[in-house]
Amino acid sequence: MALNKFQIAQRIAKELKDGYYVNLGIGIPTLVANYIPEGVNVVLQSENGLLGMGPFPLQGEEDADLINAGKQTITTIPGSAFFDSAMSFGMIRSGKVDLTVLGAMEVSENGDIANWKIPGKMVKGMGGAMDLVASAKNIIVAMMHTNPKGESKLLPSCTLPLTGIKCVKKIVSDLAVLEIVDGHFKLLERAPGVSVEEIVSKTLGKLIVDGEIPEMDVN
Amino acid sequence: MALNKFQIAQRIAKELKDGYYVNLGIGIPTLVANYIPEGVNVVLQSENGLLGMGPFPLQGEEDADLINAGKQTITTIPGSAFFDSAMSFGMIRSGKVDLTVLGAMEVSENGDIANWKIPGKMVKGMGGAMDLVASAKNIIVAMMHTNPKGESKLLPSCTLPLTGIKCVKKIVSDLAVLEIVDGHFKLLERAPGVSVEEIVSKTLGKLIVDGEIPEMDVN
Amino acid sequence: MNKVFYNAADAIADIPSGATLMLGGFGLCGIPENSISALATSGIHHLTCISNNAGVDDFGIGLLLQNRQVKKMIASYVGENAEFERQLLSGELEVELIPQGTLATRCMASGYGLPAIYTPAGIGTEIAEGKEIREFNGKAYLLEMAFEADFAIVKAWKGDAMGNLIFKDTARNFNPLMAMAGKITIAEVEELVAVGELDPNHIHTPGIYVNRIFQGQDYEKRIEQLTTRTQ
Amino acid sequence: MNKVFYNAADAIADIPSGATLMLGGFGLCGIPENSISALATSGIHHLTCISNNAGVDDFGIGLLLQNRQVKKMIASYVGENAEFERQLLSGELEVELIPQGTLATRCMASGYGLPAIYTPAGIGTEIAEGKEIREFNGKAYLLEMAFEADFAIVKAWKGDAMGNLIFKDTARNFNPLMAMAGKITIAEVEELVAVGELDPNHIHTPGIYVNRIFQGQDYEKRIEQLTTRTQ
Repeated sequence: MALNKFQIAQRIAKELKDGYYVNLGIGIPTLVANYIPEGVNVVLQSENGLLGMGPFPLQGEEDADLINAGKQTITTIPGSAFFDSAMSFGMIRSGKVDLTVLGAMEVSENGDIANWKIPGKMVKGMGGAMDLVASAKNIIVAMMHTNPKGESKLLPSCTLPLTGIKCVKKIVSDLAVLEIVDGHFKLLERAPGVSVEEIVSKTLGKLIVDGEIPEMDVN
Repeated sequence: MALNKFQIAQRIAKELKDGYYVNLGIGIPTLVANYIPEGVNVVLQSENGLLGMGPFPLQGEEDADLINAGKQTITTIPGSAFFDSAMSFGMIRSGKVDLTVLGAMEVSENGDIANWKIPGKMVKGMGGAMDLVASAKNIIVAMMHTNPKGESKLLPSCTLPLTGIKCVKKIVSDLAVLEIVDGHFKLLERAPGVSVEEIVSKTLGKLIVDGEIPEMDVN
Repeated sequence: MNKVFYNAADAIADIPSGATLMLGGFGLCGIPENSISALATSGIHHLTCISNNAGVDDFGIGLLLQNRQVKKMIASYVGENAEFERQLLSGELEVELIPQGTLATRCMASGYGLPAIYTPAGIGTEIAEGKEIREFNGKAYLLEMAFEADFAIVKAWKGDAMGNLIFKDTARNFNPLMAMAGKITIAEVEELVAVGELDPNHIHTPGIYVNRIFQGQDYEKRIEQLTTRTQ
Repeated sequence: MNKVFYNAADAIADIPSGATLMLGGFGLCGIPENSISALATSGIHHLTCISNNAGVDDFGIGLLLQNRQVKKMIASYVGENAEFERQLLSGELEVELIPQGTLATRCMASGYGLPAIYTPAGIGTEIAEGKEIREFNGKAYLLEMAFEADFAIVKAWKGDAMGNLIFKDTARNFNPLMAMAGKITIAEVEELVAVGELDPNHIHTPGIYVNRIFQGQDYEKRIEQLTTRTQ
């Protein structure tokens, strides 16, 4: 069965390594924070100027001066640090952030990503997405494998305006975990109960299926 | 009679205006701080990372962590701020420092300055001088009019390696106050008792003497 | 040289119609509330506003949009604002979108006297169109120019009469960067303290970058996305 | 992920001969004393040292020069050091001089992921020779590359196990800039405090830039030019 958004977040959380500095985008990526494995200490970066983001505040303890990049009220962990937006993107551009997790509308087989603009619709802006994808050394995309019409969002090339090129390293969709290598999607894992055939049929870009494909370990 | 170094500093101090941010170089320029006119509030910038430099400390109150760009122990005034060297030169380059006072070995009639290197002698380095002269919007040079051999240091063009070009606005020497305009030195004031003829004879670059030249008002 | 102004109306009194303004803040966090209110009643118009976001319908820059005072908005993200969308679609409002890190760094570049920066953000996208691209160490970068505004308007937590500013938490965001990028910089502060009260090691924006400062009042500090946990 | 090291010898143990090191400080103010002492007894050599100054004969980088451990010195000002002068004139030591602001900004550029900067410093001088010159708004600028070092070694006043650093007074100088420019950054601190003890609004260098930290000891903090007034 296809994963729900919590399971996608849970699977992505397994990619976290001890000591990582991680930037989590808005939506499913934000949920990853709830599934950080035990014994793994990561520091969450919020691009509006914080290292060491903690959980949402208890009711009544929210502070208008303390929000994340999704404008949600948050808290900090001990050892956190605040800085301005230039330093924040400075640490992103200089590769100090180990992992970036973000959503996508389309990803191409060479790692291009489109996630900011749909022609004909009101354009809200790219926010920090273009900076993140242009700079992050390790980008994991959390996304649905297909659009509501059932059409693949993993494409030979993106049809929507691009956010960045040749930057996505890994995709965790509701159906599969895939790596991007040498201009191909490479299937690594499949959602529990989802067949390789279904994934193949729903992936329009070049897909490599090499040997036995294990099921993801999610609850 | 030619001014001594204290009188040069005293004359330069008359150029300070209320609200100025000022960077004073090593040597005579440092002395300018002792002659700031009453009612004029200036903030001294030290390029090693301080706005709001105060006087030298009382004996026993020196702090190794608090020095000026000449590596002398100093104090701060109320309302001072510390910052790193990049921001320090950032405020210099962006023209926020209103006035820079520095010494020179040679100045040319078009405002070039040489003050960092003598061929054949051990080169100690330019420190922050090149950044200062390339960026400051208003540069006053404190210098001796001639070298110990009596040769003019105000030249058609500098003979020593340059620190910066077309940057000096005004010179206060032991003999005169001069402005640099359109590729000329223009004589504004002379030291008390020093004749225009003496200044003319000791200025090798093009010198404009226009009308009566008043004596400087120094003690 | 007095930098202290009586209130927002006093501090913004000489901003003319047609001016380019930078406004600090991220979403509604750390925005110069008092100054925006004063601008909204000032009658000036044809403003170009540079700010990471455009506020919401009834707060922040949204107040200026309601009054049709904004000719052009330069931002990285402009969602959450129906009036904004209406004016954009009707052609009343121009919009220029800039990647957030580029926006931040272009402001800083101005305050650091750097005429331009090279950034990888936008390479391969429509943002790169017409811009100079250059490779360094095998990676492509866009040349982006430093950003200056006629007036930069920022909000700080504490400040003093020298113009020194300290920001609080994530309300810092674009504020210290824009403070460095104004030909004239106006800072409103929650608390104007006596000179000497701020620890010089804690100052985020040294006073040299600030031309005017005033003590703001009645801060609403609206929360855009109140999100809490239950235990 | 433990960043805390036992002492200087422990923190610098893997620095090999031939490495490029950045060393914080201005004159003798804010220099990483403990690390320099450990380097002086480490036996490594052929170092390239990037630091604003080269210490004095018997303190700071002067200690490494005495031992002939330095192959090349990159600095803005190298006076006050007789042994330095001797090695330079005898050809034992290479020296590259860089304008102070350029040096500082090239370090920062590295930590900000900016591959290069444009600065006016050095235009029309020998520093500009062989470098690209470009005009912006009628003013000429030099293209200068971001600076990175194998190891950046800095000294802070306070720090914590996350690597967060706070500097004191003018001992800040190049330290936070070099901290951002090391492939590996080592910070020695006068006081290593418990995580959570530093106010997150006061931190100058966020821990993400720091790989190793240790509590230094026996700080001498030598004064180069003791200057006092009498009343």
